[in-house]
Amino acid sequence: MQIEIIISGFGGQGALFAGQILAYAAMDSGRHVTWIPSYGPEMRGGTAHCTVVIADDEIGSPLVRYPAAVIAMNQPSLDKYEPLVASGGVLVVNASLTTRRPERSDLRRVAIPANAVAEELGNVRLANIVLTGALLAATGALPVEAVEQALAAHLPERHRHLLGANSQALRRGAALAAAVTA
Amino acid sequence: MQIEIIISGFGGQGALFAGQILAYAAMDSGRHVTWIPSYGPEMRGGTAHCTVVIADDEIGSPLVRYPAAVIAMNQPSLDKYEPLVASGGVLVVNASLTTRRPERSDLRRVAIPANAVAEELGNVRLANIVLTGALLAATGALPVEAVEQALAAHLPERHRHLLGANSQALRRGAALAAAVTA
Amino acid sequence: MSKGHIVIDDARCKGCALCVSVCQQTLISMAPDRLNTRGYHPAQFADPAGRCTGCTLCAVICPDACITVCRHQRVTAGRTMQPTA
Amino acid sequence: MSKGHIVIDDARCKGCALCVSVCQQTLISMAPDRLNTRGYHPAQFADPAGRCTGCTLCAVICPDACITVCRHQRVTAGRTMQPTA
Amino acid sequence: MTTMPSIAGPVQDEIVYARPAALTETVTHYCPGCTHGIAHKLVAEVIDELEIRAQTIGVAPVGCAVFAYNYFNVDFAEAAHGRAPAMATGLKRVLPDRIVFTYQGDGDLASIGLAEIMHAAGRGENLTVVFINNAIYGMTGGQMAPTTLPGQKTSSSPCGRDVETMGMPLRMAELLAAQPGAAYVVRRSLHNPKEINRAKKAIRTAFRVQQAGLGFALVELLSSCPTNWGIAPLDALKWIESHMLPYYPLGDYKLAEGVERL
Amino acid sequence: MTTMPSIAGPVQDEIVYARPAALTETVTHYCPGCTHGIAHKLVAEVIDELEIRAQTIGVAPVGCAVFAYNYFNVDFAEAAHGRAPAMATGLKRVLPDRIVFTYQGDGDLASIGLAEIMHAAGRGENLTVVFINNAIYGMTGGQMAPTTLPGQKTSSSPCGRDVETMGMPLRMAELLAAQPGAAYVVRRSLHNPKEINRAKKAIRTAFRVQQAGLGFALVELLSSCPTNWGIAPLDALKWIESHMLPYYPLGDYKLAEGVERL
Amino acid sequence: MAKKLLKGNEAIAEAAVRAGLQAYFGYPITPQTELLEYLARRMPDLQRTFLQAESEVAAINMVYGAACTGQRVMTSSSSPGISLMMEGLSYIAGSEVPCVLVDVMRGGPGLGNIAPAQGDYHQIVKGGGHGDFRMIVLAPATVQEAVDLTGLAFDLADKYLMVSVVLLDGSLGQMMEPAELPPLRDPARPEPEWALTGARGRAKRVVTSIHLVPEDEEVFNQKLQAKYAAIKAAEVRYHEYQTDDADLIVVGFGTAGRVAQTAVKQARALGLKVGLHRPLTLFPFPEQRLADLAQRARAFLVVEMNAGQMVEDVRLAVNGRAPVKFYGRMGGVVPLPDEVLEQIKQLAETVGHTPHHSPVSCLPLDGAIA
Amino acid sequence: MAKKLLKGNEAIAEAAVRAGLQAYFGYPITPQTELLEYLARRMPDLQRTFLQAESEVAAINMVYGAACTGQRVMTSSSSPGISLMMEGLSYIAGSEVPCVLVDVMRGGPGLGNIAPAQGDYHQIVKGGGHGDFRMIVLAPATVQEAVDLTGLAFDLADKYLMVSVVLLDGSLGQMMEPAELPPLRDPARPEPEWALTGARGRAKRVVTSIHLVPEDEEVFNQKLQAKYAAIKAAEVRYHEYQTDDADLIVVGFGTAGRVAQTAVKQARALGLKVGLHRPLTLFPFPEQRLADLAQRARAFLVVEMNAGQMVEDVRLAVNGRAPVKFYGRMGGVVPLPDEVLEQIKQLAETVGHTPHHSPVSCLPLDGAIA
Ligand SMILES: Cc1ncc(C[n+]2csc(CCOP(=O)(O)OP(=O)(O)O)c2C)c(N)n1
Ligand SMILES: Cc1ncc(C[n+]2csc(CCOP(=O)(O)OP(=O)(O)O)c2C)c(N)n1
Ligand code: SF4
Ligand code: SF4
Ligand code: SF4
Ligand code: SF4
Ligand code: SF4
Ligand code: SF4
Ligand SMILES: [Mg+2]
Ligand SMILES: [Mg+2]
Repeated sequence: MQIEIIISGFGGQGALFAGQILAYAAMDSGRHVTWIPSYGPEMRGGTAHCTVVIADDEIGSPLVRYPAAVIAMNQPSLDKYEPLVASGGVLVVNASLTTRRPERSDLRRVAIPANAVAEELGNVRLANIVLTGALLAATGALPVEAVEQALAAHLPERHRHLLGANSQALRRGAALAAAVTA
Repeated sequence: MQIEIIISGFGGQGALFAGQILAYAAMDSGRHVTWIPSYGPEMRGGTAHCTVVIADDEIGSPLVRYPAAVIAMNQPSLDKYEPLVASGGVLVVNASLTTRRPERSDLRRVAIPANAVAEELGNVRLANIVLTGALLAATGALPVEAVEQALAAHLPERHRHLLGANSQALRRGAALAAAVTA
Repeated sequence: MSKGHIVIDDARCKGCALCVSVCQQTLISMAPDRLNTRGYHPAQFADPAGRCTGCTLCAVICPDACITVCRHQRVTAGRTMQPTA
Repeated sequence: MSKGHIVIDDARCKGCALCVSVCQQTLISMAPDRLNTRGYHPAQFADPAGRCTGCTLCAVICPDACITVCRHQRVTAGRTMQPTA
Repeated sequence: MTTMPSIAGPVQDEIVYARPAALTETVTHYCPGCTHGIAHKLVAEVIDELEIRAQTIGVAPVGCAVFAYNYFNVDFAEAAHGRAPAMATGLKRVLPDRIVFTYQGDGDLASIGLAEIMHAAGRGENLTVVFINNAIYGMTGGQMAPTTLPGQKTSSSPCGRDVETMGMPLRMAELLAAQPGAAYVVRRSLHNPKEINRAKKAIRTAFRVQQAGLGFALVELLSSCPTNWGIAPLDALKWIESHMLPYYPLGDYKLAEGVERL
Repeated sequence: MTTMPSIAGPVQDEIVYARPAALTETVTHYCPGCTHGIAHKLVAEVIDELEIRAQTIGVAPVGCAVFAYNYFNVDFAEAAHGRAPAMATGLKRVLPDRIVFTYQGDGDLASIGLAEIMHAAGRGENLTVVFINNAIYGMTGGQMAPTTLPGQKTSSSPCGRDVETMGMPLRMAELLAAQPGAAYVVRRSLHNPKEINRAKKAIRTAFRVQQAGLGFALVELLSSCPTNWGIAPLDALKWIESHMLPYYPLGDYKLAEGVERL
Repeated sequence: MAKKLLKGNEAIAEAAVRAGLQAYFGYPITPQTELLEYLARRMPDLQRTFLQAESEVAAINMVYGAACTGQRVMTSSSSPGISLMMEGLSYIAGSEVPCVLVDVMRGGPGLGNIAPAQGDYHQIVKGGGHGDFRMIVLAPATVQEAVDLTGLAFDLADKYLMVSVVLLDGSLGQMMEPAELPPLRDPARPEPEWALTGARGRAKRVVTSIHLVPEDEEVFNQKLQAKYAAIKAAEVRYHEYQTDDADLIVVGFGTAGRVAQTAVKQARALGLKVGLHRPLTLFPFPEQRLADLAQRARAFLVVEMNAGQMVEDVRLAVNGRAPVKFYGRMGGVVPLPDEVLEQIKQLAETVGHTPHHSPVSCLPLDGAIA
Repeated sequence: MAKKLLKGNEAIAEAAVRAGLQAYFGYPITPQTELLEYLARRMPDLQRTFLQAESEVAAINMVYGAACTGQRVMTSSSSPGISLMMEGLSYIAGSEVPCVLVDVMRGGPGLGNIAPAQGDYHQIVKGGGHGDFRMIVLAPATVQEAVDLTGLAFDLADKYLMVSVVLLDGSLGQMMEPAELPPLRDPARPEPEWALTGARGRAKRVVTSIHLVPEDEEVFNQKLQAKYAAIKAAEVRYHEYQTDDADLIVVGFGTAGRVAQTAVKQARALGLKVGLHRPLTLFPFPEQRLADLAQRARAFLVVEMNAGQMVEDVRLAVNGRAPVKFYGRMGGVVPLPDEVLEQIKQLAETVGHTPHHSPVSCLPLDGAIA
C-alpha cells in the first residue's frame, strides 16, 4: 500500500509542517515515509508545498506527478493541483481561501472553511491541522491517533501549550470531512 | 633526409642560441625544422639543451631518444649524450671543458678546444659557434654559408658588431673538424 | 490649505510601513484588512485636513518607489490646487 | 692579536660576495680562478695580520649560512688563542 | 530632484518625487522594507540626474541583489559571487568611455570577493561601487558575514559572532580608503530620510568621480535585512542606528585630489 | 645568539655564529646573493632560540620559496599559490598548541592570496607570517608584482610599472595592520647586517606573539631578487635601500596590547 | 538505535560528526546551507572546529591544512562553489591526504538555479581539476544511504589517503526520511605516520604535491593509478532491483535512480522484464557488473538529471554489447516515474527491432526529453 | 607571407593579436608565461588592453566582463591556474558570450611540475566546471597549427558564442618552428546584438547565467545541447596519416600525436599497415570518423601524455568494434617515437590472436608503460 500526498499553500500557512507531522506519524507507526519540500526563492513570500509518500514497502520516487491526495490551502494551490490528483483520489480544499469549488467529479472532494474553524478553535494558524484531520478521514492514510501522538512527540517546545488545540483541530477536521463534501 | 641534433651545455654557454641559429639557417634554406629547448628550474644555473630536427619532409616528433648528432659543450653533456648518439652519428665535444675523450668507436668523434679557439678569436662566448661550425663540417647538415647568412639575419642588434667574429668562429670550427678527430 | 499630496502605487506596495513612520503629519496608515494583489496590506494616504506638506520624506524612504509626491502650484495667488490623482 | 676567525663552508658558497662587502677589515675575497663543486668562485678568508674581530657581520649577511664565526677565549690572561680551523 | 510636468490642465501640480526612469516597472523580489530597494532607487535617481542611462553598464552581484539587472533600465551583467569588480574591470578597460558600476553585498564584496575589490581599488580602476553592508548574508538565509557585529546571532553563528574565533568585523570603507588607487570612499546609511539623502549625494559623487576619471569610487551603505535579522522593517532601521552606526561610523574616508571640485 | 662549545682542547674558541640547527644541510636552490636565504636563516635561528623546532609546522608558498620544506628541519606543508594562510588556518585550528607559520612571497601574499591573508588577519588567526617583499615574481621569471615600484621594469611591464593602468604598489604591512585581528605587523629589511638583526628580532617577536596567543603576526621583509632585477647581489641590496625603503618605510605598524611585554 | 526523521543535509552533518569529524570548514550556498548551519551549532558543543571560511577557495585549502594533521575533516558546497575548489582538490589528491567533500548539486551552468540536478558528474567523477587524479565518489539516494555513505566516505578517505565525495542533488539534501544514525565514534585516533604534528622525537615530515623531475612525477602518478586500480577492484558498491532476469536494465544514480526504481516497479507490473542498477560508487564505477549484465540484457536505459554524463561510463562498460539509451532532465527538473516508464516502454518496443550493437541515439535532444 | 621561426607561446599570442584580440587578461605561470609577456609588449603598442590580473580567478572574470562587450578577448594559463577558472568558465558558458582560453598543460596533479603533459583533457573537454557545458577544444601539434587554430578559436567562439580553448602541452609552447602568420585583421567589428555597450537608442540588454525556474533552465540547456550538436555536425577537424589502408590506427592529439606519427612512419617502413589519426578538435571529437575507421581497422592504439583520458572518447566512438589499447606517459614525460613503435609492434602481434570485441587491457599500469 502506498499513498502520495501533496500539501500546498502560501508560505506561513504551515503546509510544510503539516506534512512533517504526517511523516512523523507514519514513521512512528512503522511505515515507510518520505517528505520532500519545495525550496528556493519562491518560498520567500510565495507558495510552499511538500510531498509526503507513505508506504508499507521501500519507497522509490519521493515525487509523483499524480498524487493520490492533495490539500489545497489556497486558490493557487487548488488551481495547480486539482488537475493532477489521481483519478479516484482525494482533494481537500480550504474553503476559507478559495473562491471556487473543485470541479472534478472523479475525486473525493472535501471543502472545509479551515481558517474559520481554526479561528473558532482560538488560533487561525491551526487551519493546516484542521485540513490534515480532514485528509486523514478522507483517505484513511493514517489513524488520527497516530497523528495526535506525533504532534505530542514533535510539536516544537514553544508550541506545546497548543497541543490540546491541535488535537481538537485534527478531530474537527476529521469530523467535518465525514460530513462536508465539496 | 632528416637529421636530429642535440646541443647541450651549461646555462650561459649558448647551447640554445646555437640551436636557434641552425634552425634559422634550415628555415631560410627551405628545409623543415623544429627547435625545442629544455626548460624549467634546472635552467637556473644548471644545464640547458635543445633538440633541432632538420628534414626535407614534414617533421613528426621534435624529440628523439637517439639523435644523429650531438654537441657536448661540457663534461656532464658528454656523459649524458655519448651513449645516446645513433650509431654512425656525429659527436662534437668541447675539449676545453671535458676531461676525457669520447669512447664510442661507432661514431664520428670531433673534439675541439672551443673555449681556447674562441678566446683566440677574441671572445670566449663564441665557443658555441666554433662547435657549431665543427658540427656542420662533420655532418653536412647545412652549408656553412647558410648558417653565416642566418647569423647575419638573426644576430640580436646588440651583438651585430660580432658578426665578423661569428663567421670566423664558424669557419674555424669547420676547418678544425676536418682535421681534428677525437 | 494643503501644500501637497502623494499617490501610492498600490500594486507595488509591500506594506512595510516605513512611509508611515516618517510622515510627521501621520497621513499614512496601513490598510488594516485590505490585501493588495501581491498579498500585502498596502499603505494608504488620507489627508482630509489637507496637512500634507509635500515634504517627500515618505517617498524618499519607500524601498519600492511606490510614492509619487506632488506639490501644489499656486498658479494664481490665493488659489489652491487640488490633487490631480 | 686576532680576536676571532671565521670558517667558510666552501661547498655551500655561491660566490655572491655579500660577505666581502660587509667585512670592515676586508678579510674576505672571492677566489679569482677556483670554482667550487657547485661551479661558483667561492669566498675565501685570509687574515694573516689577525685582524678579524669576530664581529659576525659576514656571517649575518651570508644567505647560504656558510660562515661560522669563532671568538677567541682568553683562557689565561696575556695569552692569545690560535684559530682551531 | 528632477521636476517633471504633471498632466496638463488648468491647474498644475509639480511632481517633486517620482519613480526614476532608470528603474524598470518590475516589482522587486526584495522583502518588505528591505533597504536594497532604497539603494536601487538612489542609484537610479543619480543615473537619471546625470543623464547617463544610455552609457551605463551595471554589474550585479550574487546576493539578494542578484536580480538587480531586472530592475535597472541600463545594460547589465550578472557576475559570479564576489567577482563583480573583476568583471567590471573587464568591461571598463574595453569601453573606457562608458560608466560601469557594481552593486555588491557584504558577503560578496567583503568575504569571497575581498581580493577582487581590494585589487580594483589598488589599481585605481575607474569604477563606481555601491556596497550594501547589511551585516549578514541575506540571500542564503542569514549566515554570518565578515561585517556581522560581535555577538550578533546568525544562522551560522547561533550563539552570536564570537570575536575569539571569528575576529572583529571588517570595516571595508576604512580598508579600501587605504588603497592607493581609491579616489572616493565614504560610508553612508539608509536608516532615515536625512541619511538617505546624504547617501544619494555620495552615490552621485561616486559616479561623477568616474566621469572625471579620478579612479576608484565606493559608497558603503549601512543597510537592513529585516527578514534575516528577524525584526520588523522599522525596527531594522532603528537597529542600524543603534547597533551598526557605533561600529561603522559614517563619514568620508578618502577624498582624492579633485573630488571636492566635482 | 646561541653559544656552542667548540672542539674540546686546551685552547677554547667560542662559536658565536653558526648554521642554525633548524636548517637542514640541503643546499638551497636560491640564486647567489638572494636574500630568501637570509630570511630562512633568521627564521631557523629564532626556532632554535625559542626551542620550538619539535612543535613547529611551516607552510611553504608557491614562489621561489616553494621548496622551503626542504630547508627547514620542521614539519612542513606546501600550499597552493596564495593559500598558505588558509592552509595554516586549517592546521592551527586543529592543533592550537603547535606553532604554525607561513613563509610567502609578494606575488603569493599580495596578489593571488590577498583575500586569504586579509581574512586570516581579520579573524586574528594565531599565525606567524614571514612575508618576503622583493617587488617581483621571482620564480616565474620576473613579472610585475603588486609591490613592484612605479616605473620598475619587469618582464610583464616592459616599459616600467605604469601607475595609470596598474595603480601604485600595495603596502601590505600598512593594510594588514588595519585589520582588527592583527596583533603584530612590522616591516623590516634585509639589506645590511644591522637591519638583518632587527629583522630577526621582529621574527622572534612574531613567533612569541603566537606563543602568547595574541593573534595574527606578520613581518614584512624587504628582500632582493638579483636575478630578475638583473643586477649583482650587492647592488641589489643597495637598490633595496635606495628604491624600496622610500616607498616601504620600515617600522612597527601594529603592536597590539601585550606585545610590548613579550 | 531507533530511526529518526532526518533531513538529508542534516543527516550527513550528524553522520560526519559521529564518524569523528574533527574540523569543518565551509561557505554558505543553497541547497547545501543546512549542513553548514547544523555544524555551526553542533561542532562547538563538542569542542570541535567549525569555521565559516571566507570563500570556497579558502575552505578547501583550510581542509587541506587540517587534513595534514591526520584528523577527519570535511567541507561541503554546491556546484558553483565546488568549481572553485578544483585547484585545491588537485593539490590534496597530489599530496595524498584524506578528507571528505559533500557536493549538493544544483542546476547549472553558471549561477543557474538552486533546484536539484546532477550536472557535476563529470566534474566530480572524471576530475574537474588538472592532472590525472580521482576522488572516491559515493552517491546516496535515500537519507539512510546518505548517513551510511558519509561514514563510509571517511573510512575510505583514510584507507586510501584521498578525497571522498558524497555526491547528491538538492532534493535529497532537503528531503526528510526516517534513518538510523550510527553511534558517536570516539574521534581520538592514532597519528598516521605521515601527519604533520610537529617533529617531536621523530624525523620531520613534509606534505607536498611537487615532483619536479618528470620521471619522479611519473612514478608518483603510477602509484596513484595503482591505488585507483586497487579501489576499482575492492570498493565497487551498487544497489539493484529485479535485475536477475531482466532484459532491460535501467541505470541511474541518486534521486534519478530512485525515481527510476518506481518506474521499473510499474513496468514490471505491466509484465516488462526490467531491472534497476543504481551505482552507489561512481568512482569506482561498477563497470564489471554492468559488463556482466550486458551479457544478457538486450538494452540499457540511463536516467540522469543532466544532459548525459554517467551514460558515457555505462557505454564504456557495455562496450557495444547492447544499445544504451539516455533519458535526461536538466536545469533542476526532476524526472517523474511516469516519464521514465514511458521511456522503458518505448525502449522495450524498439529493442525488438534493433539489431545488436547499434546504439540507440543518445543525444538528449533526439526526442529523448519528453 | 614568408614563414618565421616562432615559439609556440609567442606564435599563439601574435596569432591572437592578428585575429583582432582587443583585450588580454592573464596571470603568470610556467610554461605559459611567454605568451603573457609577449602580449605585455605587443598590446600597448597597438593601444589594446593588456592587464596582468591579480589571479586566475580575476583573470577569467575580467575576460567574462570584457567578452560582454562583444570584443575579442583571451586569457591563458597552465593547469593549476586553469583549475581556478572553472567557476568563471561555467558562468561564461551559461551566459553565451565568446572568448578564447589557452591552456599550456604541465605535469600534475597539484603543483606537480612544469614539464609538458596532457593531464587536463577531462577538465577541458568534459567540463571541469559545474553544470552541463562544453567548450570548443582545439589541439595543435605544430607551431603552424597553433597559429591557425588560434585564429579559428576566435572565429568559432564568435560563431557559437562560447569559450574556445587552445589546448597544448608545455613543449609545444616552448618549441620553435617556421610558421606563417596571417595578416593583421582590423579589430573593428559590428556590435553583436547581445553586447553590453550602453543602451543608447535601443532597449537595455542583460548578460546573465541565471534561469531560476527549472523549466526555463531546462529550455536553456536544451538550447546549449542543440548548439553542441550543431558543432559536432559541422566543426570536426582532424589530421590523418596513412589511414587509408591501415589495419592499426594510432590516435593521439598534440605532441603525443606528432610523436606517434614518426612511430607510424617507422612502422610502415617495417611493413606494418599502420595509420595515424590526430584529432584537431577534441570537442567536437571526431567520433564519426573513428567509428568509420573502426569498420576496417583491427585495433586502435591511443597515445597520450596522461593516464588515459582521450582514450575513453576513442572507446566510445569505436564502441566495441575493435580493441582499443592505451599507451601513456605521465608527469611531464614525453613519449619518444621508439616507445610508440614498440607498442605498435606489440599490438600488431596481439591483434592477430585477439578475438574481436574484447578490448585490450587499458590501464597504464598493466604493462602499458614501458
Ligand atoms: C561561489 C558561490 N558561493 C556561494 C554562493 C551562495 N551565495 C549566494 S548569495 C551569498 C551571500 C550573499 O550575501 P551578501 O553578499 O551579503 O548579499 P545580501 O544577500 O546580504 O544582499 C552566497 C554565499 C554562490 N552563489 N556562489
Ligand atoms: C594558481 C597558480 N598560478 C600561478 C602560478 C605560477 N607561479 C608560481 S610562483 C609565482 C609567483 C611567485 O612570486 P612571489 O610570490 O613574489 O615569490 P618569489 O618567487 O618572488 O619569492 C607564480 C605566479 C602557480 N604555480 N599557480
Ligand atoms: S509628503 Fe510628507 S507630509 Fe505628505 S504624506 Fe509624505 S511624509 Fe507626509
Ligand atoms: S514605504 Fe512604500 S512599500 Fe512600504 S508601506 Fe509605504 S508605500 Fe508601501
Ligand atoms: S667576523 Fe667580522 S671581521 Fe671577521 S671576517 Fe667576518 S666580517 Fe670580517
Ligand atoms: S656571503 Fe656566503 S655565499 Fe655569499 S660569497 Fe660569502 S660565503 Fe659565499
Ligand atoms: S533577505 Fe534581507 S537583504 Fe535579502 S531582500 Fe530580504 S530583507 Fe533584503
Ligand atoms: S629568482 Fe630572485 S627571488 Fe628567486 S631565488 Fe633567484 S634571486 Fe631569489
Ligand atoms: Mg549582506
Ligand atoms: Mg616576489
